[in-house]
Amino acid sequence: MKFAVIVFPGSNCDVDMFHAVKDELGEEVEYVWHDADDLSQFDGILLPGGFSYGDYLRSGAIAHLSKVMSEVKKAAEAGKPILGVCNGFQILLESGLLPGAMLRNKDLKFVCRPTKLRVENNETMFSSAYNKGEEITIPVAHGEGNYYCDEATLKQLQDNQQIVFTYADNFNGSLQSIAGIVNEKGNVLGMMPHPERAVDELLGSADGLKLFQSIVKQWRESHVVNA
Amino acid sequence: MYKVKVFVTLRESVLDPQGKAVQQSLTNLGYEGVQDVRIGKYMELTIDGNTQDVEKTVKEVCEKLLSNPVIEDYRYEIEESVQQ
Amino acid sequence: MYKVKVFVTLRESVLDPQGKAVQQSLTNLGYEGVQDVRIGKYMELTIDGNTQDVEKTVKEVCEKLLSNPVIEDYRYEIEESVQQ
Amino acid sequence: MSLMLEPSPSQIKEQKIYHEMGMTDEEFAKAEQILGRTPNYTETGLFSVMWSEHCSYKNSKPVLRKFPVTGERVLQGPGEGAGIVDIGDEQAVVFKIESHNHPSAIEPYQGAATGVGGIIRDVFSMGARPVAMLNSLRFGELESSRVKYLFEEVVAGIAGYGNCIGIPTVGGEVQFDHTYEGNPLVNAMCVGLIDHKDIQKGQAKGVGNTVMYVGAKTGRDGIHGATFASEELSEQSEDKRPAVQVGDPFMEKLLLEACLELVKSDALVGIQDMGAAGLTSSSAEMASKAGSGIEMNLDFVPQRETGMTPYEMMLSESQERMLIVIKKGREKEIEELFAKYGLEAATVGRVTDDGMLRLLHKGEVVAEVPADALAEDAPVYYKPSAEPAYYGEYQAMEQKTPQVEDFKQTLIQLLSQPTIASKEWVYGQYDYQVRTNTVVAPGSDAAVIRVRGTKKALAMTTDCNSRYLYLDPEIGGKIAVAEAARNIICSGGEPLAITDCLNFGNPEKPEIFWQLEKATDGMSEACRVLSTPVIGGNVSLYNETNGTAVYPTPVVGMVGLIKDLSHITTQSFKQAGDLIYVIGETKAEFGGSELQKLHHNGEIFGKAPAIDLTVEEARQAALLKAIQAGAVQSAHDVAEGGFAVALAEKAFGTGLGASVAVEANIERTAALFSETQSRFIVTVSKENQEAFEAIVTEAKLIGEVTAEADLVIEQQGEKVIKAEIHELEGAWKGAIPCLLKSED
Ligand SMILES: Nc1ncnc2c1ncn2[C@@H]1O[C@H](COP(=O)(O)OP(=O)(O)O)[C@@H](O)[C@H]1O
Ligand SMILES: [Mg+2]
Repeated sequence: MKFAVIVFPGSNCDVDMFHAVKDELGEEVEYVWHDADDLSQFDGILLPGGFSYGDYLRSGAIAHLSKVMSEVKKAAEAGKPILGVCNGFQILLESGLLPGAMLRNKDLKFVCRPTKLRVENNETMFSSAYNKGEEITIPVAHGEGNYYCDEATLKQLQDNQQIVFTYADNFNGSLQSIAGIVNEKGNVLGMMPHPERAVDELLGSADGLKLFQSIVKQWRESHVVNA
Repeated sequence: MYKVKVFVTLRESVLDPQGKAVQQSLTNLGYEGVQDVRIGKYMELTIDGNTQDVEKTVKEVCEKLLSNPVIEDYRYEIEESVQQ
Repeated sequence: MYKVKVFVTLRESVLDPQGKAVQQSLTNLGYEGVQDVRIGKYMELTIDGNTQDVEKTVKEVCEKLLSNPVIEDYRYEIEESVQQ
Repeated sequence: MSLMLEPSPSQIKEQKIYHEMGMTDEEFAKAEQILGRTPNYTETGLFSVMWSEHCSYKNSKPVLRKFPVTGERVLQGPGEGAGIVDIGDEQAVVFKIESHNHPSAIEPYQGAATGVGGIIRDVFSMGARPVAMLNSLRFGELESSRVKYLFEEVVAGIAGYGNCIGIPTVGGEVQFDHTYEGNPLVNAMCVGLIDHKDIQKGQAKGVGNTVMYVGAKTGRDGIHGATFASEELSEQSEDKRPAVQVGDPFMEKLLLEACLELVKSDALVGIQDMGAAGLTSSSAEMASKAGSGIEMNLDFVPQRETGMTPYEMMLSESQERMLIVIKKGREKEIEELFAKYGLEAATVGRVTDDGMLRLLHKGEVVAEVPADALAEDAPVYYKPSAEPAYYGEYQAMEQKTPQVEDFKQTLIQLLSQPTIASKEWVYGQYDYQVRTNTVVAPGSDAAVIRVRGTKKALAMTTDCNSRYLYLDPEIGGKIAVAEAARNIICSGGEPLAITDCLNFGNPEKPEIFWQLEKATDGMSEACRVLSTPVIGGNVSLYNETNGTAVYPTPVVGMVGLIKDLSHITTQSFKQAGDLIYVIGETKAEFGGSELQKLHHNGEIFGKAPAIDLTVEEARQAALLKAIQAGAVQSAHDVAEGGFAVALAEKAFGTGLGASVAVEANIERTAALFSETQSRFIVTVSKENQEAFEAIVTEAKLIGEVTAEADLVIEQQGEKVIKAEIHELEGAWKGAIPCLLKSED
C-alpha cells in the first residue's frame, strides 16, 4: 500500500508520519508538497500535524486553501482512506471534509502529554484492529483541540457512530470528550492525538500502530477481492 | 485604495474560553463591573480596486479565509478610500 | 449597562507575522488587490456602572490586561447603554 | 527619520552623542584613530554595537581565555555560531546556549520567543539540523503578580516559538529566588546534529563572490538591542520598549528548511545568522574571519518599512534573517531555492579584497570601516577585582544545622518549594516529542534524544545552583559543571562538552568582576577534571535592577553521548524488590541549601558545600561503568533538598515506595536534607547485586524498593519519616499550579 504524507509550509510532524509508515508499518510512503495536483497514485493520504502557515489566523485555515486540498477532496470522494492528525484534523475541519471546528483548549494552554483514549467504534477502516471500549495510550500536543459542533451535528455524529475516539480525561474541553471522528462514509478520520508518535515502545507506547495496521488490512482485503 | 475593517466574532452559542478567562482575571483584579467579555478578531485590509470589486472581494475573503462559519460571524466596514 | 468595544492593534512598526501570512495567502488565491493585512483583537465588554466609572474602568483594563503597551495600541468605543 | 536629520561627525564628537549609544570617550577616540577621521553617524553606530559587551566580550574576554576549549572530539570550539563535537560515524553534535534576559524582562513573551529563535539560527547556520531545545529560567519568588506574569509569559513564549517551529523542547531548569525579582534570566539552548561533511563556517571568502540576504525583511525593530543588553535595567528601561522584536516562528521554519537544503549546495561559501547587531555583525564578522572585505548596497536590503536610514538598517535586530556568501554567478539558483519556500533571497553585495566593510546607499558611500576593526579590535578591559566583604563573613561562619522538629512536614515543605517542585506545569506546554526521537522526556535527570538510524543517543541537561555561587563562586562554579555531568551520567551518557551562559551583574564593580573570575576559575577546573571542554557560550552582564546584582549564575549546558540505546537510564524506580544504594557520604552542609533558605525567609549564608573533583570524577566513572554493564535499574543524583527529596522523586509516578535506613553516625537533619555534593541514589535488581557491587565498590546498600507506595526512612531502628508517596507527590506536583492560582 502506498501512502502520501502531505507537506504544508510549517508542517512538522511530517517526518514522524513518514517514519511510522516506513519503519514501523513497513509500507511505501512519499512526501507530497502542498502544491501537488495529482494524488491518484496513492492509496492512502496522511495529513500530518504541525503548524501549517504558523497556524496564524486559525489553525488549518490557510492550509485548507492549498492546491493539494482539492486533490484530497477527490481522494475522499473516491473512498480512499484519509487520516488527518492534529493540524491535519484541523485542516480537514476547515475544508469541510469533517464537520465541526476547533476552539482553544479550555485552559488556554498548549498541552503535551500521553493521554488515555477510549475506542468508541472499532468498525471503521481505521480502528478495526482495536477492541470496542479498549483503552489506549496516545500522546497529544496541541493548543487548539477543543472540539466543537452544533447540536444537530453532534446528534448526527452519534447516530452514525462517527465518534471513533474519546478522551478518558477531557483535559481540553472537547464536546462529549471527542478526540477523533470519521466522516459519514467512514473513510476520512480526523483526530487530535498523535498515533504516529505511538508506534515504538522505546518512545513510550506502540498503541498507535494498530490504527495504521487497520488501514492496511482493510485495503488489502478490498484489493484482494478486486484483483 | 480602500481601508476595510473586518470584525470576526465567535457566535453567540459558542463558548469563548479566552473571553471567560479575561473576565475572570478582571474580577480578580477587582473589576466586578465587567460582566462579560467576548474576544474576537479585528483586521484592517488595504485594498486596491474600484468600489464594487472591493465589496465583492471583502465578502469572498471573509467567507473563504478570514472567518470560519461553523463558529464565527463576520461584519465589515469599507470605511474610507485613502489616497496613495 | 454599557457595551464597550475595544480594538487592540499592533503598533505601526511592529512586525505582524499573522497579517503577513494572510496577505500572502490571499495573493496566492488571486486577490492581488489586497495589499496589506494587519490583524488585531476585537473585544466586547459588558459593563455595569455609571458613565464616568465605565470610562475609567475601560481605560484601566485596556492598559492593565487587554493590551500589551509594549507592542500594541488600543482604542475603544463606549457604544450604547443597554437595558437588562 | 531621514539622513538630513542625523548629526554630523563634528556634532557627534562635540556633543558626545556616542555616549547615548554606549561608547566611552576612549572608545570613540580609538575609532577616530582607526579611521584617521571622525566617524559619521552610521559608522559610530557600527562601532558602538560591535564594541558593546554583547558582541565584543570586551569585559569578559580575559576570563573566557581560561576555559579549556580543546579535546579529542572537539571539531569546533568557541568563535562560530555554535560549537561542534564528534560523536562517531562521521556525525557530530552542535550546541550552544544564549541569554535573552533583558528583552524578556521588558516583553516576556516575545523576549523569550525571539531568544529561542536566535539560538536555533546559531545552530542551523552551522549546517546542522536542530534536534532539541532546553531552557534555563530564573525568576523572583512566585508571589507577586508581576513575577507570575513574567513566568507564565516566558514559558508561553518559549512554547509558542519552539512548538510552532517543530523542534522538541526536552529539558531545562527553573529556579525561583528573590534575587531575580527585577531581572529574570531566560537562557535557551539548542542542540543539533550534523554530518561532518556539511559543517559550515561564517566566512566571506573569495573576492568577487556574492553576498546575499535571505529571510525576513528588515524593520526598525530592536535597534540597539545589543547595547541595550549591555546595560543595567532601570525604570527607564520601559522607554526602550520599541526595541522589542516580534518573533515569526513560521518564517524561521521555512528559513531553517531552506538553509539546510542550501548547505547541500556547492554554491554556498559561507553562512551566518543575523543575531545581535544584525547586518553589522554578520557582515563584519564574515569578512574579518576570511580576511576579506564586504561591500553592500543597502538599497537592495529587503525593507519592511519605508524611509529607513543606513544606520537603522545596519542596527536593526529584526528576526529570522541570514547573510550568506555564494559563488559568483549562482545567484539565480539560490533565489529559486529560497523561492520554493516562499522566501526572498536578495543580492546585496560582494566580497572584496580590501578588508573594508563598505556601505552604499542611494549612490553614496555612507560608511567605510575596516571589518577587522569592528570584529576584532574592540578594546579589552581588565577590570579590577575585589573580594566582597560578605564573602569573608560567610567563610568565617560556623556551619549550623537548621533545627527540624517534624521531618515529614519538612520534607513536604521542601517538595513544595517551587525550585524543587515538579516542573510539569512548564514542560507540559512544550511539545517535547515532535520528530519522535525523545526517548527520555522532561522529568528525569537529563533528557535523551535518539540518533535515528543508529544505536546512539544524546543526553542533555542545563544546570546551575546560583546560591552556591553566591556564597562561593569558585566552588559553585565547580558544582555547576559537576552537577550537569551527574545528570548526564545518571542517564547513561558520557559527558562530551559544555556550553555556558555567564549571567552576572555589572562587571565594572570589582566585587562582581571577582565573582566572574572565581566562578570561571572553578568551572575551568571542573571542565578539565571531568574532560568536558567549553565549546561555546554566551555572556550576559549587567543583570542588575536599581543597583543590585543577581546571584552569579553561570548556566552550564552539557551534552553526553549514550553509546547504545540499552544504556539509557532514568531516575525512577523500576520494580519492587530492587535494592537501593547510595553512593557518597553525607556531611552536615547547609550553606545555600533549600532548607536554609526555607528556615531563613529566603536568606542564605555560610559556606557552600564542599566538592572534591577527583572524588567526583571517580564516582561518575564507576557509576557510568555499572550502567553500561547493565547492572543499574535507575540512577538519580542528590541535588537541591538533599537525600530525602531525591529518594521521594525516585518514587513519583511509579506507584512504588521505598524502605531505607540511613547511617547511625550522622545527625538526622543532615542525613535527610544536607546538600553534600557528589552523591547518587541507585537501584539495582537482586540478580545484579554482585556485578554492581564489584564495579561501584563504595556504594552502600540502604534498603529496597517496595510495592507499597510508602516512603519509610529509619535510623537505628527508629522511623524518622513514614509518609504515603501519594501525599508527597501531591505536594510536589501541585506546588507551582497552586502558587500561580493564589492571589497576592
Ligand atoms: N524550563 C524547563 N523546561 C523543560 N524542562 C524542564 C524545565 N525545568 C525543569 N525541567 C525538567 O524537569 C526535571 C527536573 O528538573 P531539575 O529539578 O532542574 O532536575 P535536576 O535537579 O536533575 O537538574 C528535568 O527533567 C528537567 O529537564
Ligand atoms: Mg538531577
